Amino acid sequence: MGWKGLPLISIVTFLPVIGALIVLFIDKNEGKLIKTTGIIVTSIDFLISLIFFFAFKAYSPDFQFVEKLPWIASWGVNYYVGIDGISLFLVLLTTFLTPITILSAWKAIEEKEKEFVIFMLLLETAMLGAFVALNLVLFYVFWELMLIPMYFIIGIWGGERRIYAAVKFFIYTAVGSLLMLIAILYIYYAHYKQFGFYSFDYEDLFRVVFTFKEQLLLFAAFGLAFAIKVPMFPFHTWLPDAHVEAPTAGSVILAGILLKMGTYGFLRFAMPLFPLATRAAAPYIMALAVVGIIYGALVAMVQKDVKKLIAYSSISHLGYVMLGLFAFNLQGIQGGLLQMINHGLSTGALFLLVGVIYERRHTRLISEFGGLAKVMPWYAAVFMIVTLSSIGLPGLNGFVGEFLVLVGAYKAAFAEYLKDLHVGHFTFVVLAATGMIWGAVYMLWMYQRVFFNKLTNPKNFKLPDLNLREAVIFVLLLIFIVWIGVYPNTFLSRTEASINKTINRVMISKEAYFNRGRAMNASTIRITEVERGLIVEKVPMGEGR
Amino acid sequence: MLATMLIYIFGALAIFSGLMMILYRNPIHSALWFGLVLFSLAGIYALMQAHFLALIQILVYVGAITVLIVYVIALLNFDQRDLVGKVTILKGIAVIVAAILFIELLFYVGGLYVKGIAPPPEFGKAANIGLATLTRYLFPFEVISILLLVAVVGGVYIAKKD
Amino acid sequence: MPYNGILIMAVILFIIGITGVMVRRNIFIMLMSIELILNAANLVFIAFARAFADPAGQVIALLSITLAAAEVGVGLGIFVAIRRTHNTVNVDEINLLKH
Amino acid sequence: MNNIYYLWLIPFFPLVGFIINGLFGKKLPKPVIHWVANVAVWSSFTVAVIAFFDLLKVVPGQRILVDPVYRWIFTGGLAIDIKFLLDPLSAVMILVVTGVGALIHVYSIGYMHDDPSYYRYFAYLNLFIFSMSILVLASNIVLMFVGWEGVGLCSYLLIGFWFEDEEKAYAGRKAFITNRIGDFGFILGILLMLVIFKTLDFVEINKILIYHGETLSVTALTLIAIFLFIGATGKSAQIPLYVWLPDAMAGPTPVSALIHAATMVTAGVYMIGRLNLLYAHAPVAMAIVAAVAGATAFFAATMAITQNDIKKVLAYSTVSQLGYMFMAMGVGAFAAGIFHLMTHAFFKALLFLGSGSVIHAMSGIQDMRQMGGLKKYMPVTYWTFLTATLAISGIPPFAGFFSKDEIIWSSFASSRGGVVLWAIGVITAIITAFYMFRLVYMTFHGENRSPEEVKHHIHESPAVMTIPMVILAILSVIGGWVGVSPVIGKLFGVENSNIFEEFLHPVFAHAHIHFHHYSEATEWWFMAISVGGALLGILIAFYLYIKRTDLPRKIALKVWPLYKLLFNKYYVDEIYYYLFIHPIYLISLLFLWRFTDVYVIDGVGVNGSAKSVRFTSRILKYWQNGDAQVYIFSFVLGVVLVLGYLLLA
Repeated sequence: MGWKGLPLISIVTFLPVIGALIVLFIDKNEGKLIKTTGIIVTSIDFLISLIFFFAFKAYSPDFQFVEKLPWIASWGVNYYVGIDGISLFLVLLTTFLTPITILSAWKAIEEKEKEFVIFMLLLETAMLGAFVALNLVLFYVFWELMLIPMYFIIGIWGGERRIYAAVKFFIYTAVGSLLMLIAILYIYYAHYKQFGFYSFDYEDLFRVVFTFKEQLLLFAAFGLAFAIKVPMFPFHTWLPDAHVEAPTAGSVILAGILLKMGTYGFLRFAMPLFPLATRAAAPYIMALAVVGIIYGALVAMVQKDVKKLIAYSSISHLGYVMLGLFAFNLQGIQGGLLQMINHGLSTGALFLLVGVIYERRHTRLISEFGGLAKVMPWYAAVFMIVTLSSIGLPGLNGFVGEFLVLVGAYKAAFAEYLKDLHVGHFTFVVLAATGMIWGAVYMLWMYQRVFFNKLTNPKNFKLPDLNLREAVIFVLLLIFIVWIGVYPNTFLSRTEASINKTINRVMISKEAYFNRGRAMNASTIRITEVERGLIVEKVPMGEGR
Repeated sequence: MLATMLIYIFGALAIFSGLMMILYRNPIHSALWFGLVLFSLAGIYALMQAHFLALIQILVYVGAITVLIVYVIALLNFDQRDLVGKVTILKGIAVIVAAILFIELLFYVGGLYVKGIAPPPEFGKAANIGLATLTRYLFPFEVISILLLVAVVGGVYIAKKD
Repeated sequence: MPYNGILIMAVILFIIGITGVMVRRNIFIMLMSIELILNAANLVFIAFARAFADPAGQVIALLSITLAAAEVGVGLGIFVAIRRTHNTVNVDEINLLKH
Repeated sequence: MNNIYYLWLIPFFPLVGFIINGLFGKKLPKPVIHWVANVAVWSSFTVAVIAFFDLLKVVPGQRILVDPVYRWIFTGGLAIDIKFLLDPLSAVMILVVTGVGALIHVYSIGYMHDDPSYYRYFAYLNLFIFSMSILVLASNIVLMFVGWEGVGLCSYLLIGFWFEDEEKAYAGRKAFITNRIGDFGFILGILLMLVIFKTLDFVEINKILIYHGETLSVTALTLIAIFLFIGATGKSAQIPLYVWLPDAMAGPTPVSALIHAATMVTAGVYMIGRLNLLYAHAPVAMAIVAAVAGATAFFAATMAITQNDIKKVLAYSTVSQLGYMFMAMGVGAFAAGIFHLMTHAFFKALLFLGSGSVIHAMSGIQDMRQMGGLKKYMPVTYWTFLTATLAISGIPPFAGFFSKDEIIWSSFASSRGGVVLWAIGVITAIITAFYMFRLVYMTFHGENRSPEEVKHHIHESPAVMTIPMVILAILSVIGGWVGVSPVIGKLFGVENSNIFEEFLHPVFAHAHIHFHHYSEATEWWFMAISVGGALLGILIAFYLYIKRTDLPRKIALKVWPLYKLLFNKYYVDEIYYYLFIHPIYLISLLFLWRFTDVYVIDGVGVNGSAKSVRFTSRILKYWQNGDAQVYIFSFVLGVVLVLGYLLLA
């Protein structure tokens, strides 16, 4: 039960909600006080979540700090939360980025600060909940809960076309998740048919056996919901609009964490639950990922608006993540997972940087800037380091992730690494590797047009350089960017065990998958009852399929 | 044999006058044709051993309802001209759809063969019907009476000139 | 006894009634066509009451006649009210429902 | 394989220098800045020298010293760790890098004296030495790649140092992206290597190749070699990825001296030297290397003939000399390649520094047509420049002769070389001699064509610039005597005179490239031909640019199309632009973004579905128009449809 008896995950997840309550009582026009409480609450949350990092047993692949309480017992819906190697760093990324985002919005958000801080806190709870939930209903609740605050953040504090962008973002994701809900229910009944009792828990549902056709459909349903969130190539058009119209704080959280929900969903739910379908779909998804990489990069190259450029670049980066995940080997998935964190840091930092000049010049058009390096040297230096990290310069975080993904995808192209399936193809890796070139092209071209060239625009002459608040934010981010680049083992060692467990689940052979189902039925019903100690109304067990 | 012959005659008469009813411009004329339809139906009822009902049909339907309609038409004395209106395509389609419906219903009705059994002698008599309505079908009988009450009050209230 | 003959006649009457309702623009004709439909139904009731020697058919026919009476009563009341407010009996102009 | 524990200091000192200058440079006074930078580089040079002597103490056979620092990436089977390796090859390289680097640091004090962002220059220069030493000392290919990209970054920063000028910033970006295209090939090579060898450490790879090299598929090895060579063409400016080097002259001259002459561009040659066993097992790849190298040497030389910008001429000559080094590598004369690399580092750095001091004196003018007769004003620069020119043209006592002749001879003698390569080598030698002396005559001899206001304050560069040039001049003379080929050695009664090759032999021992043995007479004859060619080149240059200065214009007019072609560098830049850059830009702008993203996915897909919903609702509106008869009609229609379905199904 939690950590040394303390329900740590619940504390970390629901502390922001308590913070939101506190903020409720503060007077509306006490802007400074509201934001400071917001920052304090989220920083405490981050410090507590550091306990996860230190107390995490790297060698054990199972879920740790587990908490399980019956919520709606008769339906099998439990408050069942836990952290393993995969979700550990995503939780830390969330608790780390949120205080920084609120701090960065210190001057940017002037009106309705109270609502803003409350939405940010609710958003953090929803995100943390989604990462730690191990009961599908709990996951779905947090998954939908996430959309609401984000919708308001984009809708209220956004740019000109914010309503259109917010609505598009909301509907796009909601449609996707409806399919997922149907799939969840289907699994739920399949579980009941096979095991005789109702349950939404991840471990139980994982034992259900589906025919290949069922798996394909279910995988497609889950996959669509997550693909929209990732975003994968054809479903990505909401991202540029949402990013351009969202306020700086909104797009940092959106890029930093919300996008990871999709890839996390694939890794946690879609892949292990439907192994045969995942392996069958892998080449197509890898192809889509590679298309995403190149498409994102090329389209980013021609953008006039810096934020849209960064939005398209994150499509390219997440293409790498998906390529890594669907390589089904340790290097690939670890690379994908690490790339998720890297993308959170470097793209989050990029959006904060754009926020800085947006606060000063209230425009995001590249043509408006030029020769800023002369006027804002420190800002230019930070921007250069973050740009290098995002195009994957060795020694910084981007390279480690990209290299591992390429290694993983490469090994996936050689049959001897995958027992019965030739997943990826040699050309995927070659095309993905060109991503390195495109990355350099569009980022450096943008960097040159914004920072180098002559200082012509008179408005840029007296732009103030980074102030203390902004400097603190970027120093924090740069520490992690360099740390992952120079010593990534702190992250890789902790994620290895759980990723191996997921790989074994995904790479299970056809025979093992099907006869595992039969052997399971007979004995399962007795063990689970005792083991879970729940009041389970005894339903006559149907014959196992 | 005579009975079947008569039934067919009355049937044809009913159908003919029904057609005339919907084709005539003047509502009064179509009301009269409506009366004729009811008469021919009453005839068929009589042949069907439903003597009481035949009587009721003539008394209530023809005597009261048709007369009432004619009376109200006369009361409102609207002029015919404004009714001419163009025949819209929708009306045309409506006729075709009705024809299709007719053909479909024929499929259901066409093949039916019912061999009736001879009913007891005073089957259709008023006493027999009265006995049935007040014993087995008492409940519907009461419901209909309430309905009548409501209809009467409603009719008066709507038509009242306040 | 030519029961299916009677049935066919009832169907024909039914179709005439429906066409009347759909085609004619005069509300009175529509009312009478509805009555025609009711009578077609009555005919079938009575035919089968005779066929199965079960008085139920005739009872229902009786009730449906009373129903028809009630309906005409209310219907004519409405027509009078419409005549007063809309000064027309043409169903095309009576379209308050149109927004 | 014994350990050495202070090797990591070599990259560490410049890193410290970079951090100090980078973070606090803005506030530090100028002397402190260049002292910090110089101390950093000179201390790493001394550590390199100490390490070199430590290496010499070890028995020649096992001269591999390893300094493991920590484990960088460790996932399942893949373990990449930060480990530095010192063997004869990397010892030579690190000495060249830190040595020439230190001299250029000293030189830069004078050259960049009155530059506003002084601290930024020295910070980047230190960062460059840091990444170059990582590249050279790396013990596995990924760490080498870290240095590889780090060096690319520094060249980007230094070329675009004066970033206000758009065209200089563009040159920096062009360099980085062309390098990046090369690195794309490099990464694919690394991946294939990982899959084939299961390890990335050079020592293990060599062990695998030595003991069961035959079991590995030759095609895979060739593929790795070719991919890595693509990386090398990007970094060392060979065809087709050489276009960035001439534009890289936009950077300050000491930068061109250090990066684009001595160290960075030689990274590709070093990489092939480091993986010589791999290349030995892939003869096809070596043939490609030799062919590309030959072509590059020849074309670059021809392009250098017509250039008027002093630094551009030197840039093309660097590309051509690199072609020589790769030619040596391609034919299997690894030691000769590295030897030429070393000597080239000395005299090419000197040439650049010399041109730097000329430009410094002429306050920024780089066009040779506005120079002339500077001999009187700048004697030291002139004499050092002359020694370097003699060295590069391959005149006997100077270093260039020994290294270049060795390459030309081995390209003929090696089993993988051939007469064609030899012929290209000789012709290029002639052209090199010609354009180098053309440069000398146009800048230092003849009457002074420089504009008035510049003329009267041309002066000799300060001591801080000339001393490094003198040292380099000495090196570019005695540098050659280290690797005198045995034939000449015997003349002077010295037994195995090629010490350099002896020193490097253990590294290249297992390559087993067969060299045909020819009598000494033939060797003498070939030497005579190459020296004769060089003298011929000098004579032609003398005749055209001293005796009859009007002739060059007449000749140019006569062969105008050829001249124009050469002057515009075969229009290679323009071809690249219209073949790759512009179409990609247009495709992504018009097709990818405007069409697919905005129109197709957004327009049709997302907003399309929204519009279609609105469109259908507008149609249905007419259905609901309050006309009772329409309702009845739809009712009946419904009944009809249902019955129809029931009947038909």
